Amino acid sequence: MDIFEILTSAAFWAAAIRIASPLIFATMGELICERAGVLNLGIEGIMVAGAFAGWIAVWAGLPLWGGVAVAFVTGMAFGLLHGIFSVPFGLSQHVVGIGVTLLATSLTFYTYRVVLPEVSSPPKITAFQPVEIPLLSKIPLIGPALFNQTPLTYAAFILVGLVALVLYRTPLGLAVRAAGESPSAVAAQGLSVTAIRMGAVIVGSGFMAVGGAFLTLSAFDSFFFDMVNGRGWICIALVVFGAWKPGKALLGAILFAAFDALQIRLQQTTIGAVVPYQLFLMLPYILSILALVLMSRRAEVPAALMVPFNKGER
Amino acid sequence: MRLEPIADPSLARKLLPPVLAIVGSFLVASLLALIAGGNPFAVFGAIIKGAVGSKFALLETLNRATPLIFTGLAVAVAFRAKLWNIGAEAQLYAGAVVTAVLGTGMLQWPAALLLPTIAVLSMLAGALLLLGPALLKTRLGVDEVVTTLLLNFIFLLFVSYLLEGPLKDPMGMGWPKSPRLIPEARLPRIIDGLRLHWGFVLALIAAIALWVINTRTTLGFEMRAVGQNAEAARFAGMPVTGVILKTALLSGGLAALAGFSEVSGLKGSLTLDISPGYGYTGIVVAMLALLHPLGVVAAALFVAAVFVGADAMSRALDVPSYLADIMLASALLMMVLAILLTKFRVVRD
Amino acid sequence: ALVGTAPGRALAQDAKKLKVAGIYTVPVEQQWVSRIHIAAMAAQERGDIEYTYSENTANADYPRVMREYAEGGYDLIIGEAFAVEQEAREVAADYPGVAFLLGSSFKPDAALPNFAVFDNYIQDASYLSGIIAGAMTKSGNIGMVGGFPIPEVNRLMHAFMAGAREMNPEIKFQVAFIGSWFDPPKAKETAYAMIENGADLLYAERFGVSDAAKEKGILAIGNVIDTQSDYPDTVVASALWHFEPTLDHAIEQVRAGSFSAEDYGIYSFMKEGGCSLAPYGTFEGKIPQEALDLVAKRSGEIMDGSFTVEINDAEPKSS
Amino acid sequence: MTDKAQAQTVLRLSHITKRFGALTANDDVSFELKRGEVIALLGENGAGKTTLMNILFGQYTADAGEVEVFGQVLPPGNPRAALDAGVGMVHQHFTLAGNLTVWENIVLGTQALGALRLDAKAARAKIKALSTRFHLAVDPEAKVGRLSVGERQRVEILKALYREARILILDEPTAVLTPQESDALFATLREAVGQGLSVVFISHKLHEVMAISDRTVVLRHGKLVAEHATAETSREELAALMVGGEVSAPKIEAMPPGPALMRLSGVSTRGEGRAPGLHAADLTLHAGQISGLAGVSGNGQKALSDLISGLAHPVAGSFEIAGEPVADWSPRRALARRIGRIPEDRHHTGTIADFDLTENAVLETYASDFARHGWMDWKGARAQAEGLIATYDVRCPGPDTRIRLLSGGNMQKLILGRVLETAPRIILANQPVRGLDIGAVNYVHGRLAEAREKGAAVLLISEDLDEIMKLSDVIHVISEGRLSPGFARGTMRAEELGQWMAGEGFAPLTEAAHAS
Ligand SMILES: Nc1ncnc2c1ncn2[C@@H]1O[C@H](COP(=O)(O)OP(=O)(O)OP(=O)(O)O)[C@@H](O)[C@H]1O
Ligand SMILES: Nc1ncnc2c1ncn2[C@@H]1O[C@H](COP(=O)(O)OP(=O)(O)OP(=O)(O)O)[C@@H](O)[C@H]1O
Ligand SMILES: [Mg+2]
Ligand SMILES: [Mg+2]
Repeated sequence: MDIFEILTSAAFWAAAIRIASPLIFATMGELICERAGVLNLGIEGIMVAGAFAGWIAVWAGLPLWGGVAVAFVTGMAFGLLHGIFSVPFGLSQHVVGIGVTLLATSLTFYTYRVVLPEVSSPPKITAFQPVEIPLLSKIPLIGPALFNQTPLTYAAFILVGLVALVLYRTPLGLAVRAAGESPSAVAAQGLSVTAIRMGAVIVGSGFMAVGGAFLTLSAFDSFFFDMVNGRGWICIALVVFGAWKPGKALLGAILFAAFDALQIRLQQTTIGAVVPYQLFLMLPYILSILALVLMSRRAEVPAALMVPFNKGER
Repeated sequence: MRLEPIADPSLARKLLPPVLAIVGSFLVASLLALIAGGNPFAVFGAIIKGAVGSKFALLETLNRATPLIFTGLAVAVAFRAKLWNIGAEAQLYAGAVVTAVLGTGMLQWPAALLLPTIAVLSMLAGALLLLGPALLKTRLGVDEVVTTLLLNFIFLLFVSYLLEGPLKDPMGMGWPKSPRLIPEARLPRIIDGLRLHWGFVLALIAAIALWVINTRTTLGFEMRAVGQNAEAARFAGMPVTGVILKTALLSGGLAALAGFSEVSGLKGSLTLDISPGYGYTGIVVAMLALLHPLGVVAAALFVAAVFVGADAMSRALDVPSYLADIMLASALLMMVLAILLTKFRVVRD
Repeated sequence: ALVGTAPGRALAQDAKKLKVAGIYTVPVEQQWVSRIHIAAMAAQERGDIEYTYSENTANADYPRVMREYAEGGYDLIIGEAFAVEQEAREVAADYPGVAFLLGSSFKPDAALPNFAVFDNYIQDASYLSGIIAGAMTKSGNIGMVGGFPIPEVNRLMHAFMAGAREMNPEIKFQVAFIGSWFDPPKAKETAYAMIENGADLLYAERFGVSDAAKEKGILAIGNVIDTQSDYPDTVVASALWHFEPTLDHAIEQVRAGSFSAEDYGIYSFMKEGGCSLAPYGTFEGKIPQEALDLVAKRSGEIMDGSFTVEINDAEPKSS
Repeated sequence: MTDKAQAQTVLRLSHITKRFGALTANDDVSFELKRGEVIALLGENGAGKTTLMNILFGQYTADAGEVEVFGQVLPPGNPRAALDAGVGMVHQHFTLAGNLTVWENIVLGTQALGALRLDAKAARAKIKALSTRFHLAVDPEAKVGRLSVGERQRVEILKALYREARILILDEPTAVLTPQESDALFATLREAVGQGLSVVFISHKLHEVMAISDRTVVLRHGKLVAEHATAETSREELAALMVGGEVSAPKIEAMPPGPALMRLSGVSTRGEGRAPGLHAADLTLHAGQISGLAGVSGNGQKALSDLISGLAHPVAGSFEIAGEPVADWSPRRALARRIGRIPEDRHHTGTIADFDLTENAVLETYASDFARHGWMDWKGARAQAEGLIATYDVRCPGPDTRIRLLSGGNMQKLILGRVLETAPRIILANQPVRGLDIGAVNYVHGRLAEAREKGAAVLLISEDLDEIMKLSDVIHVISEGRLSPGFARGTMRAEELGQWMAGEGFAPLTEAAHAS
């Protein structure tokens, strides 16, 4: 296959959408946190915890959507922890985030080992299966790419719309954006910056965990250590890439995933035989940086990102 | 609630919160050990024994602290100038690569000449790696958190390529690792038979040097000014772009020294896993130290002791070794909070 | 509730039992390590040894953990020295009373008698599984998804490819590495891409590959572990590694006080029972006789030494 | 409101005391505000005005005392309750989110957070209606970050009006406004007060206080020291009450101008966003002269001060200092050419908030005077700071104090000292007394006059026409980046200058100049 053939095949785009799905959830989660002014570096660990919690819940007998809910709640719990440290106490968001990642990851692994001490291959569950949407899936190219995915992928796309809607069309969204922009303006209008930021971090972390759960409930059907494999960090980049806007971030996620799907396929082409495979694996990262450089001038960073707010101080 | 600075913290105020933080993380570890069927009362003793209980344990703690001091300093110097360098991991590997390239026979010089040369060129490599993101930041306003973060992935893949390609040890039986360093390129050990090497001393020197730079030189003054308020610094006639670039060079160079020290002092060859995330842990170390170079040494020792101690504890109690990371994470979180509470009081209103 | 015990803890101290510690750089779910872990658990079950382990140990920590176990009175330490070769040997030198049996690409050193090496030399079984694959593929297009191109992976891929080519010299191979040991979703995506590109049989070096094969209704060949029970209609055959001969030999030697700087690599050979082709199970009767005959012939030759599978540790490439 | 007497008092502060550590910022302060009344709250920098208002608004919690609004005691520390009770506050430092639009800033927090829809349409309509009714012209769709300070001030007031505030607190609302904008604000206020609004107004500008307020309340060191009906007092009396003694403005004696130290001819610079650049500007600064630059803010003052400070470069025309053309221009070169600069924004440009006084004192001179081969001479720097503190009467605990903790006046004195200590030949003083109390204003003016007498050329940029007319030997007016000719002291009346400020008298701008 040559590149043109790859890029015009529905299977390729279907793969891109699948690869993008967990990133979309987690990117939306991170975006919510950052819009409220909190950089959440706990994302990688929260995804791990979500992947595990969702899977183990289903393994223990819950339905799949129950697993998603458990993942969400698990993410919220770590979000609460992150929030307590980073919002009212205003501690360094770098440290808190890295601490939460370390804690969530190790706690997950520990729990896994305590719950399943003797298995050499983790048990499997029955994961979400692709659901073909009638009519829509018949559209050439787009149909099979977009409308023959698992329900969790559809949920990811719906979430983007929902996040955009809440951020731009509701009083709550306005408050979240303002909290990341000028906490003092929020406080002066009688709202609690602490409550808004805590809420954003908790809910955002919930979505990160669902992104992790996508890996065990949709992309795959069991849990492995290290399976999140840096996807959380990518989402941090995607938020910046998306200029803190849900729609653009969605595009970014799909673009990144498309590069990933492309590199997988290029490894099999004639180029693949001569170019070291590492170069292919690098491709999505390199192109992300390039894209970032191209659009750097335009992005408007939330002005109060990483700036703690303490009422007592001026 | 709201935080109020305490004008004159008492001794108890300064000591109690950190002590409580340590006790708290011991409690967390004990509870988890209990859940996994271990003896919770043995936790404390096992950690202390594992971290500082013997000459071996103590030196291992120092050993693990060594790269953390370097990366901690690298992050501290950058963060002070508000250059958010999340890429110490890649810069560490840059230093490691240079050490592996030059130290495996390319330069057949006596140690007294070879080691400093490798160290300096390693620093240069790390510095150059951060220079890119720094230039993108100053010239085009590209967010360096993202560029340095992504460069970690890219550079690690590059190292992987080197180790499976040009840098691969022909005698390595196909394993992706570099050839062994020649003896002249090895940092000698401080005590024969124990892994602690002169890299640790170099780290201490680096910390003191950075402290001197920060407090006594114009560059230190400028880096701080640019970090606190770049607009005022520019107005006052400081070369802001130049200062950011110098900071990047210093930061990348320090992180690269970690790679140099690990390869030349500890491992003797380059592999893809010489760092289990020292670059990222460096961020924690730096923040725990409130970006103070000497504090970095203390924070690195603390982090190393907690990890080494807890890791040994997990084996002594025969509970899953992931407990070590849990203990480290909870100790970190509680300690940053404790440090805050030594200076602020929580007021309800 | 979180209940359960880590292996080994519940056992009473028995002075006669060997104390064995495993140190692994990955979790014990990883295929390669799982074979060691299972063998050690079995030995413990039998009552031969008392076994404990540290998993996911970073290479930076590896020598320290070795020392801790050595100080802790363990008799035999097993694990992987690949990335810490030199330091591991230094530790062994410091603890001459402890036996070290570590995965290594290098040869043992007579000057270091307590340091023996092994590796998963299961190219024999891989070769045989390749023969089956060559017979089962219709499109003549086989996809192979690997983690990293390290010798342990490469040599098996090459043996597999050689076996398949013996059946059908025209076969085309697609090879890709995902740069991770544990990313089943990514392995699965890579496998999908290969299927899109015409593969109708996959060499499942990583978790996730067989899942793609199952979903797309094509076949897979297993590696190191037997996963047919999970994929009864997908996994035709598997090249299995058995660590038991290696471990049992070591236990015996330590017991006898005659542990020496041996190369245990051969204990992974088919001749020693270190590897085998898994039973065809659900595919019994579905494999062309021609292939079964060739497998039988080659097995016999391997066992009597008249045929040797080439060991090629170079990175395989797509053809 | 059945009881008529009760209805008259809309706000009552009783025995408010607030301490910050050892300092008592408010000491048993009580007063009342009646419906439709404007109270001016006066006091030196740091007297406790803002603190008192923050307590009233619920942002700080008082240590003692209570706040009563419309007869109801407000729960302490709860801005929401204050807002709901009808209190609106325009903070001394704006509380606006720059990246949000005007209407978003205004409706923020007015709808329940659980509400499903942001009612943008109704909000815009209401804002439109309010803008027309109170003559507060702003574009609801504009991003606040792009607005001028005057426009932002209007947004702040709209925020309060939008919530139907019946009590409005204005903390130094005119500190950053041009006289025109201030007049517009007062017009709005009168309008609103006529409709029943009650106002607490904080200002250091006594003429405004006299013009707008019904009553004056004076704080000194946190204590209420006087309360007067405005009609029964005078500017002089109020000034004396504030500082606790007599105040006197410096006298500017006529003196012959010296040689030209800086000359711009036909200089143009690039604009920045909405701020215009200079268009073919001619300006000569003479030794021993104060040249005043009058103009409505946003007309190129920033372009001129950036040029002189070294932050901007000319793109056309000739720029000479002491007869030599300027090349390779930068802040450092400006300093080397002995140009002293007092920046417009002392908080963000002039100082580094978390640096101590020593560090701030040597910010511009550390490299040349307090370092050798890259090594800092901290002893020398500290001595310098101590000297400045003593000479320029900077009130502070000592040179190790973080400058953030100083009042604006004292911060300004340090900057002034830092500038004057280098004996500059040219002094750029951009809004040097913004936000300062009368005592501090007179002090700064006196020092500038002194520098002039010693032969420095001073360029005074201010939006306060009174200040310009009082101090300047020559006055230029700036409008859309164009400079008027210099008018000698006493040759122009305020009204005439006002016409120039409105853009009359200038040659029309070419299209090209507009576009650039
Ligand atoms: N957050 C705070 N923490 C500690 N002390 C404070 C704080 N805010 C104000 N103060 C103290 O209270 C005093 C009064 O400050 P305030 O801001 O009320 O003065 P002000 O009258 O508004 O001055 P200005 O005219 O300069 O605005 C200050 O001198 C200061 O020492
Ligand atoms: N965090 C703080 N701690 C202690 N005192 C403070 C703090 N913040 C402000 N102050 C005090 O509050 C007073 C007023 O501060 P503010 O920033 O309002 O100064 P200002 O004189 O009004 O300056 P400007 O008019 O230039 O804004 C100052 O006297 C200062 O000492
Ligand atoms: Mg004030
Ligand atoms: Mg003020």
